Amino acid sequence: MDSLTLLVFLPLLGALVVALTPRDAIALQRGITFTTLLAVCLLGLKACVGFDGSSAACQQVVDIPWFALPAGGSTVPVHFKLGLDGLSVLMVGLTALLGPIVMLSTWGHITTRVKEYTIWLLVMQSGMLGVFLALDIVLFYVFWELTLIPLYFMVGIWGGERRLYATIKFFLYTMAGSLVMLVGVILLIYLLKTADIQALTEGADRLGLTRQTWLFWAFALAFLIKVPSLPFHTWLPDAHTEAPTSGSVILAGVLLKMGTYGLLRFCIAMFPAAAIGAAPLMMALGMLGIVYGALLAMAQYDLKRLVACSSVSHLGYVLLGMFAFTQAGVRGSVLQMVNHGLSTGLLFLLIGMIYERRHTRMLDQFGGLARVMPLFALFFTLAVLSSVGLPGLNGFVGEYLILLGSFEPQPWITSVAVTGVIFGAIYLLMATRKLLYGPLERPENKALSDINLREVGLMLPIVVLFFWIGFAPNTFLSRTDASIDALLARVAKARVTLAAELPREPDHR
Amino acid sequence: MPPTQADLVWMWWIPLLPLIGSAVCGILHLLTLRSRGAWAHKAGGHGHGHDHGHDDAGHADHDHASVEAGIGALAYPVAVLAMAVSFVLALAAVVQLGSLSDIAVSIEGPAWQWIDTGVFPIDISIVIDRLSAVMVLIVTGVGLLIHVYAGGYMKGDPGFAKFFAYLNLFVFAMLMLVLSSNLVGLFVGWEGVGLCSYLLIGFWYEKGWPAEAGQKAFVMNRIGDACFLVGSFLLVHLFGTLDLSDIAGSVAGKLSSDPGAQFELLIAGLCLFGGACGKSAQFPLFTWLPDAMAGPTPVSALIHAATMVTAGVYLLVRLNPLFAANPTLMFVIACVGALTAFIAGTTALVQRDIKKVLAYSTVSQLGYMFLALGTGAFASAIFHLATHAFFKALLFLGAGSVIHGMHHEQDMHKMGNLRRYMPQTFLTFVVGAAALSGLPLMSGFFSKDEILAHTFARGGGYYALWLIGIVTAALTAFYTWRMVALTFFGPERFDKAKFQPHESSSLMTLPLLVLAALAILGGALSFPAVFPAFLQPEYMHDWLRPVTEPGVELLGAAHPLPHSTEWILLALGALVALVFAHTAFHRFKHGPQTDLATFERSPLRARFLSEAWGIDALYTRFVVGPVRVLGLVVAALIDGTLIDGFVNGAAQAALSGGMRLRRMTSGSIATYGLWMGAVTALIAILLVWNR
Amino acid sequence: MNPQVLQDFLRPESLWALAPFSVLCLGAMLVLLADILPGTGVLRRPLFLLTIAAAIVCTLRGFSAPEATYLMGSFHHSHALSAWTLLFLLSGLIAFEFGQRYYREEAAFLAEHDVLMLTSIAGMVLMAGAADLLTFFIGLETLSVPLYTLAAFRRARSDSVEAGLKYFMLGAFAAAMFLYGAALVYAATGTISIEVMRGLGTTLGEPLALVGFALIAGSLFFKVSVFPFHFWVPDVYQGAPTPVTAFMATGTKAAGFAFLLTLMGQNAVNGKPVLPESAAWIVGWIAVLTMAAGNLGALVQTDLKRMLAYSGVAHAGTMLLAIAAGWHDTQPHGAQDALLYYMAAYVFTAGGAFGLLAWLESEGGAVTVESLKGLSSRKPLLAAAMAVFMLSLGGIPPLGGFWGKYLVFACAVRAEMIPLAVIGVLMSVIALGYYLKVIVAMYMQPQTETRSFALGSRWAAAIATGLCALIVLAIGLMPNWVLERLG
Amino acid sequence: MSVPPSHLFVVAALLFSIGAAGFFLRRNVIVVLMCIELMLNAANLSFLAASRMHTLAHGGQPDLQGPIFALFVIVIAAVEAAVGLALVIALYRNKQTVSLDEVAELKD
Repeated sequence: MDSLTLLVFLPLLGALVVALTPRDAIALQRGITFTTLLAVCLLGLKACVGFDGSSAACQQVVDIPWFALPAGGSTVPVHFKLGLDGLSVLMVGLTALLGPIVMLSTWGHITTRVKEYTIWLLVMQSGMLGVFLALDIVLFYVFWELTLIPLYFMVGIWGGERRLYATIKFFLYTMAGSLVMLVGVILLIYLLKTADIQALTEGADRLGLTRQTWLFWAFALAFLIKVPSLPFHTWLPDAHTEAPTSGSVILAGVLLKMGTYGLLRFCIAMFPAAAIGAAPLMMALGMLGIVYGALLAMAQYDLKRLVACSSVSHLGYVLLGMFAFTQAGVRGSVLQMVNHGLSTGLLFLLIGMIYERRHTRMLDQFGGLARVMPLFALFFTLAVLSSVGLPGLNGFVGEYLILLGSFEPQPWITSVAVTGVIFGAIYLLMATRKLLYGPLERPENKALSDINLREVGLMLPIVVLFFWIGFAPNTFLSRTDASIDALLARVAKARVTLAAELPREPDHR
Repeated sequence: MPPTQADLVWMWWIPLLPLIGSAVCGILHLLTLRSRGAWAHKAGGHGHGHDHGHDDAGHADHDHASVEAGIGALAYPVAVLAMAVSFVLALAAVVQLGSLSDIAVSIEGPAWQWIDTGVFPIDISIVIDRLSAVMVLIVTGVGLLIHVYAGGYMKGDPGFAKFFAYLNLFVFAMLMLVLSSNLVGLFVGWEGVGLCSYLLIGFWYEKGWPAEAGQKAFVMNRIGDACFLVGSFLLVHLFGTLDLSDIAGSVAGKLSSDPGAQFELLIAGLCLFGGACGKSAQFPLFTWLPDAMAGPTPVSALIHAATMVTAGVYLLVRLNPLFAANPTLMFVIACVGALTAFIAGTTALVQRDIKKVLAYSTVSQLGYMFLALGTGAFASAIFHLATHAFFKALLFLGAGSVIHGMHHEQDMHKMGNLRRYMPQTFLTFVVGAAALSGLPLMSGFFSKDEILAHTFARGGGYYALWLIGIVTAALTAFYTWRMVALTFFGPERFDKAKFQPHESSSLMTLPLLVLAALAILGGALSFPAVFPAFLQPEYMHDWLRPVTEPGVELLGAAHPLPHSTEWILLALGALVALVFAHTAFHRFKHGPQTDLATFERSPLRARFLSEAWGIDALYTRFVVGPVRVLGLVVAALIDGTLIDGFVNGAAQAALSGGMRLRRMTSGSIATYGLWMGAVTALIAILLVWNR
Repeated sequence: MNPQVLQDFLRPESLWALAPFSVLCLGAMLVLLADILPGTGVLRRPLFLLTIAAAIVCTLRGFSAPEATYLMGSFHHSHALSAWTLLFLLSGLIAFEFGQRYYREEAAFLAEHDVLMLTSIAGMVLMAGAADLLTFFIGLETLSVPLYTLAAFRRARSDSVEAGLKYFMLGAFAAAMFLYGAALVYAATGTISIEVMRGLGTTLGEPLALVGFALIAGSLFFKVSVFPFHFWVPDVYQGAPTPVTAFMATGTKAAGFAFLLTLMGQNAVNGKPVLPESAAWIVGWIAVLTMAAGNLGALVQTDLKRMLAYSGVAHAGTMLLAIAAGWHDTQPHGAQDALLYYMAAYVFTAGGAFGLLAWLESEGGAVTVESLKGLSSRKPLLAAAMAVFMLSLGGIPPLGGFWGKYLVFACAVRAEMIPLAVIGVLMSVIALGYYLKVIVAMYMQPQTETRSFALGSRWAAAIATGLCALIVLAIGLMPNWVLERLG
Repeated sequence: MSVPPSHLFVVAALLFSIGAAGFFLRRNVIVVLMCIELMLNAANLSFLAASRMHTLAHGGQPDLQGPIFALFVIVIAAVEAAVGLALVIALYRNKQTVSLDEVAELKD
């Protein structure tokens, strides 16, 4: 069984095994889950290391016929087709890496109904990997929706006090988008008589501009909601605030990236002509997201909600760079996806740790923790610095590339977006100060114990990556550039055809 | 023949050694943590009560965890060693540079392929030309001295190792800033020093306000950095490169090739100038610097006087053609400089906190440098930068020694007559004061005079600026000697019962002596043009010519002053300095009565001055407040009410729709039947209708 | 002509084609007999199962039989018919299994119950196979009359009786409408055979015919419970014995759609529908309205049976969309395949769901969202099964319901009815709203009320539940298992 | 001399309408059942009328589809009546009434 298939099915297998364990064999369940996720992590990293960045083609492809769908006169074969390319490789790596880390973090905060939780965690893992690996649009859609359910349960069962509202809001919000996308998928398959993503990408420019635009928006809606971009973001703060730590980490670390990844893989790659038309709007949305999210974050008192809002801001960068259609911009946003996953993920982990000790996240409850929890302070500061984009850490590389890349096409929008650099510093440093600095007054804070070895251990890989990406980003960029060049080539080609007045109607049917 | 990059690998050790040192110190600090946790619990009970966490800790567990203290103490030798070696290497590099025949050339180490943007690669490279040579020497040299000094000053602080980790990290960042050959690398250092400044200002975070000061500094710097970024993007857009020398070299060509670029160049210049204003505490972004005094004094000396705050000056000199290309821009810079100098000068007059005086004086001196830049006297700016680095570092360290000796008393009104207790400090401090106030033949005298002379030479609107400059010189002399008088003369205004002021250890006084020497002799770097040739007048100008040439050409050199005028200006400067120094000294040598009198006579004016013309208040009122409100509005109104209102409203609508439907399900067979019949009829009608 | 009919009937293929129907009728008689003859009462259950099994065997064999019309053109055997028949049988089987140990006081009349059920299934087969209006009518009544009685089977309970009466009254009214419509069509076209009608062309456009068709459509809409012919559904479903509800919700609906397909579900490729194209959008909008009515109605229900009833209405709307697409669909048998798949999934999902309710009711009292709270800790497997059914009804992949939804909306898209499709999918967001409500109750809320009895253990129900859940999952993961047996 | 089919259709239509109206308006179950019977007979009548019409159209060659249909309808009408009345009895057993107003307990 080849690695990618294994990658997707191993977690499910693990889930099955866990399901067979007795309800209260908590240690066993944790053990199984952790080992499974660790194995998946190693497999995934192996796949990414083995990935050859110099070619834009999909690699390590698995292709198994699945079934056939009727599509007007003929039937369209749907395949179980997985593969890695430059757009997905980093995401897969990130997802695989976060798996065991998240699992380790659950030791602290998941104490009830562990069995169910671990099962959902595993299902989630294979769902997410599937989304990034799928090369068949139907398969993609199946995985896409599959990822909804685990988080729905995670938030709904192990969440905070407003968890039901949050989880239902999250589910319906995202579902609304996904279903519109479903119509898009159906139409696309019907028009092009194939479900293979590569074939679709090749064929989609045979559609007329009008059709492309409609399809573009059908897909974009789903992805924008997932990202989440203004004005579809309101589900995120609620979901994050209520979710258990590990849920938040997965949500911030991977799930949101599914949106941006989708925009790249479908909206831009398949409908470049439409994308060109939408680009200014999208970049404006990104810019708005950056500023708006920051302002939002400034007004928060709940540390976790603050970070959640900052996600809106950070993903604004990704959106901005993606639709700049410049080398730097797109590379930057691909890298920024990883960066945000790491830094925000780490922030949520840390918030979880403090919450486990203190059972509150309200900033005014803290102060001076740096004195009793120096190690915690160290990691927290690192995470903050990485997400304010300090040179030498990962955040900077992504943000700089994005801004550099998007300045050329949209100087004004970008100039406004740059203010995000200021705002980011404002709210994150404010949080840091209120949490770590100042006099250590409250007795319950004086009693706090510093983070333990497990917690340090699970955060270490992330920190290492901070510096690695910060100092040698080419290790990662080089894996993506071939695919990105191909993508941009498609966009450029579309520009030319557009200039040469594309036929308004599709030439077939 | 110039050496190849390959045989210059060793140049990397100049920045890397401090980095390594920082890492080692950091690890040492982590090793001390174990006991520190315990210490925190022990001291936590009462520790935060004290004003200064550090020496309290020193007493708090003298017995306790001496082992860890030992480990921590290792940081000092490590850090100093790193600095020393990199200073030596820097010297070697500069010597090698000087030995090169062609004055235009620079020596460049091999580059580190950092980011591949797809369009052009961004490298981290180090290059030493004549400008960076000056900077490197200042950074490593003064830095070394301050490191030595800090060993004494920070003794017994629980964060001893951490302090040196930060300090070394700062030096690394600063070196990256001045050594990088391209804008990105420069920006890396630029942000790095900002970070270290943030960390070091907030070093005694338990006091609360240092942490806030640190945050303020970082954010204000970030405002500048945002401008910097936009500027750099514009430069990429204009020149397609980020290499500093390429940009500097191609401005003139760009102008001639397409005059349309004039505007974009102006904007780019403005943006970068904005960045410089943030970093170098120019009006209106200077308010963070006085607050930054919350950090330990060595930090104030190194970061907030000698090196980091001059980064802006360095940047403008580095890209001088870009600014020189537009006279208006130059005048704006000059004005900002003069204004800053004046405002800060006036503010320094009434400060009681000795470090605040020095802080505002720093701002004021930086103002001079920008004035110089604005007049196109780039070399003079660097000259003043150098001398200022010497005497201001000296003054800060002296002040530090005073504060140390006074057990962390910073209010000059509570000092007096300290010359009896700390003679060495006194002597060196006086030297520094003399240099700062520009008493004849001191370094400050020459550098300041040169600036004023150039301003005068520009003529036109610059006459006004010259006037402001000379007035500020007067102010400088006044507040400097006020400070000296209040601190070292007059009656003792502290309670001897509580403590005996004491001279600091030689670790601290030794650097003072060295710096004092520099402060006296620094002027030799560039004597006025009117001096005899064997003194190598205007040496700095000749040294920097390859760097400043293009800018000066673009702007057009000011017609040199006739010697007579030059002499007159010199004399005038000397006179002003002496007169005001004298007045101030005599007014304050008997104690602060005059101060108090002023405050009583016109409290409003005094407050206006002491709070730097109330600019901070304006920020709070018109920037900070509104932004915060905006955040709340966004969160509450737009997000909560508008968007979520719509979302939840949709859900509500669905529910109420369902409720309305309920009423239709009345349970009555007849009604159901009626529905069926009616709609069937409707269908029939529609079908017939559309046939 | 009698001998001719007989010969025609006795031809082996004709016998095979009609075998499922005949087997069911035979089975019904045997069960009745076993009930009358002394001491053979125990044979009731085996006989029933045997009949179903035999019928299934015949049906499976029927898959390979050629497509042809029998009984002088009044019964049309086709691949699809076998598929439909299979669904009817399974739906009956599921209902029967969940009915085990459900009826307490009516235990004495279980034989009647089974007989009625078998007859009703037979009626369904006839409906699905009907090639002319008369056969369909006979089928319709053979299906309905037993169901009226079944609905009122718990005759000691007023709600059951009310359900039966309501269903009967409106059913009879619908039947009358159908008959009168049929008469008008016959008057206008001179034939009652659908095949012939399709050949007529223009005469179908006559007002008389149109009015007739409208009446026929109305009666069918009643059977498949489409807005605003659906009001009876929640009431009757709630009042009727839950296993019967399961049967009604799945089997009857399937039968109705089967004939709707014969009437309108043809398409551009194989024979236009008998109704004019102008009907397409009328039907389409009715479909959308139905989804809206069903989902909004379900949203505000607390009684799970009513909620599922409304959700059934919504699903009928979705399926009607496929019918509406029939006029312009470019896929041969597009609507048919879609509906067959949809129904295949729906039979197990809704069947399972209603069945579970039947089981849970034995805790005492109606099943409400409130009573489900904390089920996951009380009965984890049960809750899991229910969750699977809910998610499948909500059309979440990889469960059977999803592909059904996919195929139906694909029909709409192919027929260029994209606006309707979009409205449709958005409707199913509302639907998720209340399906999730159930899961929330089961998994995310603590138990609040305790029922009078503990949940009785029922092997039949347990096995049926398990199988349903597994099948729902299986045909979700391997849709081809169903898809390949359709076209 | 014979009645032209069109007249029969009109009568049938009237019958159907009367039946429907009764179904909507009357409250007594028995009466409503009779109304349904009316509607069924309307159908029958039109079947026969139609068959007659077609017979005439085909020059006397009898069209038997209508009559056969009608026959079946008569049978099934009987069945429905039986079931209906049974249900009415059940209703009466439970509620001691045959008024439809009492049969509206199941509702939202």
